[in-house]
Amino acid sequence: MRKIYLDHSATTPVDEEVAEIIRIYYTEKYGNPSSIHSFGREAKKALEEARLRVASLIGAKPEEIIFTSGGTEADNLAILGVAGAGQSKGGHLIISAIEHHAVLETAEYLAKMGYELTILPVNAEGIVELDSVGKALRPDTILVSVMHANNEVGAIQPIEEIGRIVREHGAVFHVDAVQTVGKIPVDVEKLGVDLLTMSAHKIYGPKGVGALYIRKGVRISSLLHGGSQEKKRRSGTENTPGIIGFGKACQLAAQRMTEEAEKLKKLRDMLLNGIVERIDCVKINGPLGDLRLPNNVNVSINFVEGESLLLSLDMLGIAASSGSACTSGSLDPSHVLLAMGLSHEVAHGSLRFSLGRQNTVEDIDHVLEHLPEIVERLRAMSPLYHQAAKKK
Amino acid sequence: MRKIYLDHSATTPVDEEVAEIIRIYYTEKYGNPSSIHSFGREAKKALEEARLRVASLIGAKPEEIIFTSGGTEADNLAILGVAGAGQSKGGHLIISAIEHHAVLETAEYLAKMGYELTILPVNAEGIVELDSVGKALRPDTILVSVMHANNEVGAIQPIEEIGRIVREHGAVFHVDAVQTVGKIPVDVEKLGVDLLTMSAHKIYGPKGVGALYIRKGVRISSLLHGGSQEKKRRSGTENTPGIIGFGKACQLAAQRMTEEAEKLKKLRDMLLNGIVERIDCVKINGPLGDLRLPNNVNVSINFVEGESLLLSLDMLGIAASSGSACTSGSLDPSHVLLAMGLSHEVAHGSLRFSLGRQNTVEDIDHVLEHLPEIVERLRAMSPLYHQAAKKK
Amino acid sequence: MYSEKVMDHFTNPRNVGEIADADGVGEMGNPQCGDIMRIYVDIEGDIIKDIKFKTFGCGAAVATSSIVTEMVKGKTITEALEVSNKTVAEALGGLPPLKMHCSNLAADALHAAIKDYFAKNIKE
Amino acid sequence: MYSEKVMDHFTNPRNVGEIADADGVGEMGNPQCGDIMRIYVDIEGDIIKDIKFKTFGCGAAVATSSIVTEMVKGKTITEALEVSNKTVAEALGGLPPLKMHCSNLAADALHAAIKDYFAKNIKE
Ligand SMILES: Cc1ncc(COP(=O)(O)O)c(C=O)c1O
Ligand SMILES: Cc1ncc(COP(=O)(O)O)c(C=O)c1O
Repeated sequence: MRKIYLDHSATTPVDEEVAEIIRIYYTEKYGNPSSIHSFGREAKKALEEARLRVASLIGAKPEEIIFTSGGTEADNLAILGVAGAGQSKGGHLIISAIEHHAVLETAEYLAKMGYELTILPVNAEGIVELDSVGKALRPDTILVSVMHANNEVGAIQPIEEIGRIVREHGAVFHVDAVQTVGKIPVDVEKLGVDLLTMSAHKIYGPKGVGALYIRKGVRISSLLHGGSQEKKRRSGTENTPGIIGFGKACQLAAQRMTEEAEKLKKLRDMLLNGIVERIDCVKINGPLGDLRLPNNVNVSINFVEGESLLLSLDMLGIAASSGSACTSGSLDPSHVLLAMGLSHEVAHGSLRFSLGRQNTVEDIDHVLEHLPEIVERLRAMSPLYHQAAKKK
Repeated sequence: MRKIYLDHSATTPVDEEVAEIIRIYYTEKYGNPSSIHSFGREAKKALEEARLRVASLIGAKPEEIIFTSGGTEADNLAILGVAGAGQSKGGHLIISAIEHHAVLETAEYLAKMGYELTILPVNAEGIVELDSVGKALRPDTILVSVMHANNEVGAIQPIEEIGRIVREHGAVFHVDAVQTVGKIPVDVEKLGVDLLTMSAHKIYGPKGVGALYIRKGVRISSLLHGGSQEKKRRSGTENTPGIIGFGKACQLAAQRMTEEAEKLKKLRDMLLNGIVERIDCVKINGPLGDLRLPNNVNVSINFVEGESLLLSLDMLGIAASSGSACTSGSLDPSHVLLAMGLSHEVAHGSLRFSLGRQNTVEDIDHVLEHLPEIVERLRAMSPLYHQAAKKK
Repeated sequence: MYSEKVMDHFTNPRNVGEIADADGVGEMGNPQCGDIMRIYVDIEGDIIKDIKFKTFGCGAAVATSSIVTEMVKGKTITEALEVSNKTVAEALGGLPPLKMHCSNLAADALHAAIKDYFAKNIKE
Repeated sequence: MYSEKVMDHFTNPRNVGEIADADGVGEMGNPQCGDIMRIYVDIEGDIIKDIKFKTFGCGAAVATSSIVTEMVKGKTITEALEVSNKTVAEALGGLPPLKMHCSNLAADALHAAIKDYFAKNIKE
């Protein structure tokens, strides 16, 4: 069966070039970068080249990059690290309502430990409104964390403007840029951020590798104690092959970004428009145009449930994701969709297609050909649809 | 130049079979195991198979294994996790003096936070003495952490006996088995441990992957917050390719262990005896025979400094490591050698060769052929040697 | 994730639909939590002559609804009342742990339908 | 890690050895911290006629000892006193940061040797 992968925001295939370089550092150039012999020095050198490549993609200096085991660890390190570096055990944190769980739950953990937490609302398009930031800031605010673009609905946030407000106040500004790095331009200077999270496996790099950008001068305490790797800020034998793969993936992303974004935007809009044209009672979630990630499509298909949609698509070889509770392991549907004001019922019927490098017009046509029949079949089975039809 | 890698305790090359399986899960079966579509389910299935393989190697149940980003994270998770799960912010911890930095510095971090810490001494062979454990235990002792075998001098600890004492007391017993898993039999039931640390890259698996065994019923708080991976005990998108590679590496280790250990012991003793025969004023560090890791050789070569030895060996293509301060990034030489009673001066001149799967008799011969001339050259340059010769 | 049996019932659900003027109708769940099952029964004597369902929900919700109709169609009311969420899950070859308590409501919906039938009959 | 120049001086150190009855001997470091450098000088007038060293220590320790002997051999005492640990490191094309303050003691040892020469001469 033909398989169409449309879940690139969950994870991406590793680029063949990246995979090959990783293989070499696994089996041939396998030294521990802390070792002083030639194997170690070879690994160390490649590690530092990778750091440069990662830094370049976001306009940072290499010494401002710390490698981690992924976006989740980088988010945890940013938030727990700022809290841990503070003088007092307490203070005020601000995050947005649509943060990834890695930020949300870490902030909630600190709230349980005695920190105060303000959660910024978003508008119906999933965008943080600037005046809410100014209002939320307090003299004891130590950290503001707002993601660059949301992973579910693709809403790009006004980071530069928020950065300006936060900088004036003096709090540390953290941005989870897992979904934007490599997809749209990210420049830490322009954005005015202090800490920025990246993850390799969202940009055709390996899983289990990420990075935290830490602006020179920003103090954070470390999460992992032990060896003195990463200038004592992140202990543990470096995952050199993974990091080198991440570096390569960043390099490739830099080269391909503009062209790829153009292509993806066309496919994205084809799919968005196609769904709306072919299926009734559909709502597009998130903004349109340039405020939307080039690769994100998110719709709520009323009267049907997300997991059923996914399973049906999967049987046709189409891989997507949903904000349905059934796919999140919790009882509530996506906190992002709820924050945008969707009802539980509508949120349960949401569907995300996230496009990637390999996708083609044929892929989109295939989805558009089959999605309507799937929806029709599920709606025919749905007690809600019948009621709605009757009401009309 | 012929290269001889004798630093397998620092890291190992990834087995070709392991590397190939990792490549497949990077580029073809790249789904996120949390996704419900076929890509995700395929990854999830392989992930659980890997868990079974890892568990089997140490006699655990698969649900008792949590995957981490390496041995360092597993050590941190064990120690911070037990502390975090405790009711009170405080209590007493016991570790041995020869623990890896990942245990040592984490315990020291807790000591700074208000916990009390007892550090168990070791004897001249680097072995923890049983009566010291009983004496150190207190009513408020929450955790005892003793490594299975030391990474520098290869001393295998009486874990089973210590386990019995700790179990009677009721404290949680953590064992860092990074250097023993896959090299000598490790069985969590027989050893009577509650928590056990493993690392993939020491057994021909990938860097950046490890595991913590958590006996059913033992409560630990988590380090990373976020997604609900690993039953909420370790958040972050799973490094499926790495974990699957780790599983494969465990399977291969289980198959090869006995035969390999026999071979390595022979090479080890050849090298140990050869050094002692060919060079004067040499001290073997750590125990001999079955109390020593099959692949560990550690000697102090008086009147010369470790880094100089390493550099000289490296110029001949031989990769080894040293307990010299110069190679540790700190001013003091190995805390392990100092704990065994070596003087700073002698500790600085220590050399570790850690053997591995690929090593041959020819490799050992090569080292034995060249090491004496290196030592001679450095001693001729050393002000200490001259003095010592004069004293004689 | 799901057993083959679940996937079979999800893909080819048996007895989907409504019964106009059914003898009994039962509903369980609510759209908030993402699952609603509605079961329609026609009863003759103490035999379930016809049964149909409509479900909004995940794969497990659809499959449990489908199999429960198959399990009780033509059976007595007593037999139908013996069917529990647990036996439904077993008949499907098991359900993922998470689904056991959130989407496994079909037996409850069936019982509600039978209760509805009794309630109507007692009124008449 | 180390520059080529460091490795060259480590591999082929210049002026290794002792001078019997040297005019001045200077020692820096101690075995505890892993580095000892001893420098021997013979001085004629204000010229360093001969210089030798013995070093226990890491690559940087050996290389700094070696190059410092090369830098001052045949030079005046004044010139020798102008050599600092910093200029030694520069002459080697730089040292890793950690080594800058722990193994870079050769100029100090040289100065100690010159001091020793003065001390002996004043006594005489
Ligand atoms: C916005 C965002 N932040 C953080 C993460 C976590 O990154 P990782 O999967 O590398 O742990 C993800 C992806 O899961 C994400 O989309
Ligand atoms: C005994 C011991 N514990 C822990 C570690 C840390 O493991 P990792 O390198 O996977 O972080 C090592 C190796 O560095 C080790 O030898």
